[in-house]
Amino acid sequence: MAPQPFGTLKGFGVTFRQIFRKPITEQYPEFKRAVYPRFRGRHMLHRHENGLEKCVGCSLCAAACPSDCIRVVAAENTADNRVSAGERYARIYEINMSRCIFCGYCELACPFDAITLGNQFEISEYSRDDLIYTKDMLLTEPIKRVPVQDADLFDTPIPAYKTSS
Amino acid sequence: MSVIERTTKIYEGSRIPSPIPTTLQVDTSKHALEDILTINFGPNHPSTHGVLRLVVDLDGEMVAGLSAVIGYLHTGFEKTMEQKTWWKCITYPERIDYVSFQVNELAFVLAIEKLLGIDVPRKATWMRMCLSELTRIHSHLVWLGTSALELGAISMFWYTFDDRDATLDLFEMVCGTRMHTRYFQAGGLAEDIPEGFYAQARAWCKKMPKAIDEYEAILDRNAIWLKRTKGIGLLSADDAIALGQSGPVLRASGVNWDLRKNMPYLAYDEVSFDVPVFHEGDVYARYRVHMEEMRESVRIVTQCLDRLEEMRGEPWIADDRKVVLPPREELHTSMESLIHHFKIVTEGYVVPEGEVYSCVESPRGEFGVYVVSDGGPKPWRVKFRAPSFVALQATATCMTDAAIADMIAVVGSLDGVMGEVDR
Amino acid sequence: MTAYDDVPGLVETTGSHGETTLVIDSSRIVEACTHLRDDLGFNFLSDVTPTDYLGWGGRGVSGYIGTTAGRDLHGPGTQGLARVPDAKPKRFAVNYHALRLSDDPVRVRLQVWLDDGEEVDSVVPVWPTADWFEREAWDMFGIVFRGHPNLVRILMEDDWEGHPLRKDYPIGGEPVRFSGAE
Amino acid sequence: MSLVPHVLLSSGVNGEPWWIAIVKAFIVINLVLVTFAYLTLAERKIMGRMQLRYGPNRAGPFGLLQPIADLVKLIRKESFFPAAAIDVLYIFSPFLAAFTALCTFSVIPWGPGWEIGGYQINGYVADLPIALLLIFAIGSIGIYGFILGGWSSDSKYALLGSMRTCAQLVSYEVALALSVLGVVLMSRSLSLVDIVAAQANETWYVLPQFVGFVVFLMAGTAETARAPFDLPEAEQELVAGYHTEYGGMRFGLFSMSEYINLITLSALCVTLFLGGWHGPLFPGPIWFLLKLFFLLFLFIWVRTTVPRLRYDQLMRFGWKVLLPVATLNAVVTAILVVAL
Repeated sequence: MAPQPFGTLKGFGVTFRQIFRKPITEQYPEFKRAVYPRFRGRHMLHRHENGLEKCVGCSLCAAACPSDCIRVVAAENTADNRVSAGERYARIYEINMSRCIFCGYCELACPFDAITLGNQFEISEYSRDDLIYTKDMLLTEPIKRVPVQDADLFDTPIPAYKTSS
Repeated sequence: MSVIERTTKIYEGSRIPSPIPTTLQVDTSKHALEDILTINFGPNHPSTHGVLRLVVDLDGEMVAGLSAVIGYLHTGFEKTMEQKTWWKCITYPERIDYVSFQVNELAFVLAIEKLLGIDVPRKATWMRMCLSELTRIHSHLVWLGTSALELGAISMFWYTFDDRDATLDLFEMVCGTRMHTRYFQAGGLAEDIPEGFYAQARAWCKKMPKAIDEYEAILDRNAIWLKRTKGIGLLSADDAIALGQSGPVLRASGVNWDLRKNMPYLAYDEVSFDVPVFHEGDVYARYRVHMEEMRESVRIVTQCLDRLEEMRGEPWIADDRKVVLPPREELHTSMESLIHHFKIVTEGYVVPEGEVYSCVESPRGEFGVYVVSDGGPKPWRVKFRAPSFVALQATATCMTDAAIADMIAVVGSLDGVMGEVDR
Repeated sequence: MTAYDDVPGLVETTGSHGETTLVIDSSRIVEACTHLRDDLGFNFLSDVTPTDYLGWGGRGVSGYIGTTAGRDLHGPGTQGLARVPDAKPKRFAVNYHALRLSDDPVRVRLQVWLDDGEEVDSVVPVWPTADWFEREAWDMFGIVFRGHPNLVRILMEDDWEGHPLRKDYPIGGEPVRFSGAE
Repeated sequence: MSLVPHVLLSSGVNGEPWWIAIVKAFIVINLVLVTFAYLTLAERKIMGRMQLRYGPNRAGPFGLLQPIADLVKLIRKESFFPAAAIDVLYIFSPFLAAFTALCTFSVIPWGPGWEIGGYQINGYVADLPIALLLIFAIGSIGIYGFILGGWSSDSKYALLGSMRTCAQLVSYEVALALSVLGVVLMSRSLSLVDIVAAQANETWYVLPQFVGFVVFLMAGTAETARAPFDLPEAEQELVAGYHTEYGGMRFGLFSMSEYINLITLSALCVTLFLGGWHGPLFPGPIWFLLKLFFLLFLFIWVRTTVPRLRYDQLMRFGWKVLLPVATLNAVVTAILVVAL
């Protein structure tokens, strides 16, 4: 095929037009794009309203994890040390976030909605040891917050595990 | 399917180099051996799609010999999957070809369902189709951006990735992650479709054809682009079939073969779309096939949306308590559901003994999964038939009379994703 | 099924899940493939897949419960573990997934059974695409394909020891890193 | 006095003292360096906007301190060199490239000249009767920097890069020189000052010499190894071409010389075809800069849009298209000039 000089010029027009369009870049650290309600980010452990932990240490999340990144060691609740609402509680609950693939199977598996994957995605650290999240870290509200899209519009008609049960 | 008559002859007979089909050896009668410069292209090189290593014998600028060395991204997916339950395995296939994640997942889920003999609700089927086509467009956009970048058209990369982001937004809304979604589960979908999906997907469907027009405005008539892609990396229909090529590479060589059309799965026989076929067998034809396929995929997505909107409120996953996790709200009320939940999560569901080969048309061609089950909760053997793995076999055959720059164009047009090649 | 009766070296024809499997005598695989390609039109080789059946049937497995076809509990009270899967003739199976790339597409699986150390003829002369597949099979399972033009490792390093996808290949002992708190 | 070259002593046709020329040379060099620094920023900004992004905007307001940040980064980098490199040549080549690039700007006229404090200050550093030839001559020496740099760093990619540079620059030099022949014929001078003056009297040479102008731009793009002729450093093929093995400020010098060559070439194009510093309303240097920036924008725009040519296509284009067209243009101009 013969070269088409005018066809080539058409491309110049396209690139030139883009100058007047708004760039798609998002100025990240200042501006954070709102994630959708189903977004699976950093894990969170939850408490009941009375302060007791929802996690009963059943290890179902650890069993469900395809990358084996959850470790749960359970202990019995006693009368003077009641941590969770069930018979047992998670004495040690750790997630190795450098292994986690954010599949969300742990929140699917958890029968008590004790663990969910939150919306926070800023979880990079300088050291691998810092990426091993302990129970205390997972129970406290994350410091970094990201905006979330309107949940009414985007979530399922039947609210699944994202909202508390 | 038929091999379309070629209007122009590509080349006579077969060019598959002999005796070793997949390496091109220096023809000592043509090239003086002391002039040959052997260069390693890769595994770390700007345009090797990750970690492909090409050992190239150069005679000046011309490629005299070539062999592809792979395995730098071998992570043993198939071995790992033998250690996991079927349920957990679903998270693996999508990480193999990280660009066409959803289609790979579909192939594996279809294999499980074939063994289980489970009935999938129609809503799940149509949503699977919808997401597969979105994945195809996503993959083609990545391909277009990177391939154009490799030929020096740098701006394409940003334009395509803009639209790719819009596509991934849809995935994030529905599946929770932008890639690697594990949204397809044996029996249907993991969750219902969010209400906001329809409107946003429709807006996307409106925008996409215009975006494709814009890409074509930059590339399609560009004299340099035509010069760089036409007549480069020729592969005849016979050679393409003999080398097991599939997908866009095969269709660019004039073979009208598309699994969606010829061996329909899901509900592809209920939607109308065309299979673009080009007969030139060169890089330009492969580019054209990719562009046309994106248009057709938008058509399919639109039809899927029409059907899905009629299916609002229908179940999205089979009601099979031995395979599917029980509904969330039953966990607190029904003991039986809780037991099933525990059994599926800890032991995994069992899949009847047997072996199946299930294949889908991935953006790169025939993506097949061969699965053997011994009747236990874990697969006995999983093997992926990766189209990029096969496509890379054709590098040497395409690379006759090619310069270095052509080599980059050809390897780009074969669209290898190294994660899939090495698995 | 009659279409495949003339395939050289055909041992048996089985079918399940809508797929046809032809078990072929391992010494006549090239003949069978050539027949399939030239006489039956199977011009496209999708895949070459070996499977290691070492330890197959070593433990009871449960049948699948709750299909639309009915229930199969293998006897109540056994947890469904009364049955073992059907025994396999030899350790390795090599499956060739051939496809007739035509207007009436058909898939067929050729299956060859091999013992450890047994060799099989390469089908590269029949379908050139088998080249890398057979190299991969050698790399991962140690199955030797006689007459292959370049049977070297493809995914693993050249000096790798062992064949990783064999069932007796030890799998990694890299522990997952946790804080170590007790 | 005898240490100062004769060129400088006789520099002013209007009798400008030689030391003014030296001060001016110093100022011009620094101005060129600043232009280079902000050209890199402008290129990234313009390319960014064409690619739907902002370009650098973190260092300083609107990213204006980005060139300085780049400089600091380059200087602070370890200046290693490969063990197998021929070290003298390896270290010498970036300097050669940068020096020659800076040299050529001296003969470009950028203003009418002024009289300040009784001293005549000309709008150029030097006016040579052979200024045009000097530019080409020095430019040809500069190519050695690229070739030697690639060859001496003992890397196959760098070697391929310098092979390409060698062939490409030598080929396009021919077309480039022939394309300006028409201008020389029309103005009957090789001095750039005379050429500008001739354009002020008649018309800008871009109109009668449009073919020459187009050929000059294309050959010039190739000469400065810009897209679509950026084969010597085709990133997707040769990683970085001849400066693959260079790092730190040595790489910076190569990069600088490329950009300065581009500036010089655009300035030359302005001088030869676009009437130099002449223009209504504004003073000369402003017009000169405006025209320069227009051309630089053109180069950036081209780089954003088109893919890269292949090596043999590049050679074919140079020898089979540009060279005959340039020759024909020169011949036709010669006939017309003689006939009219």
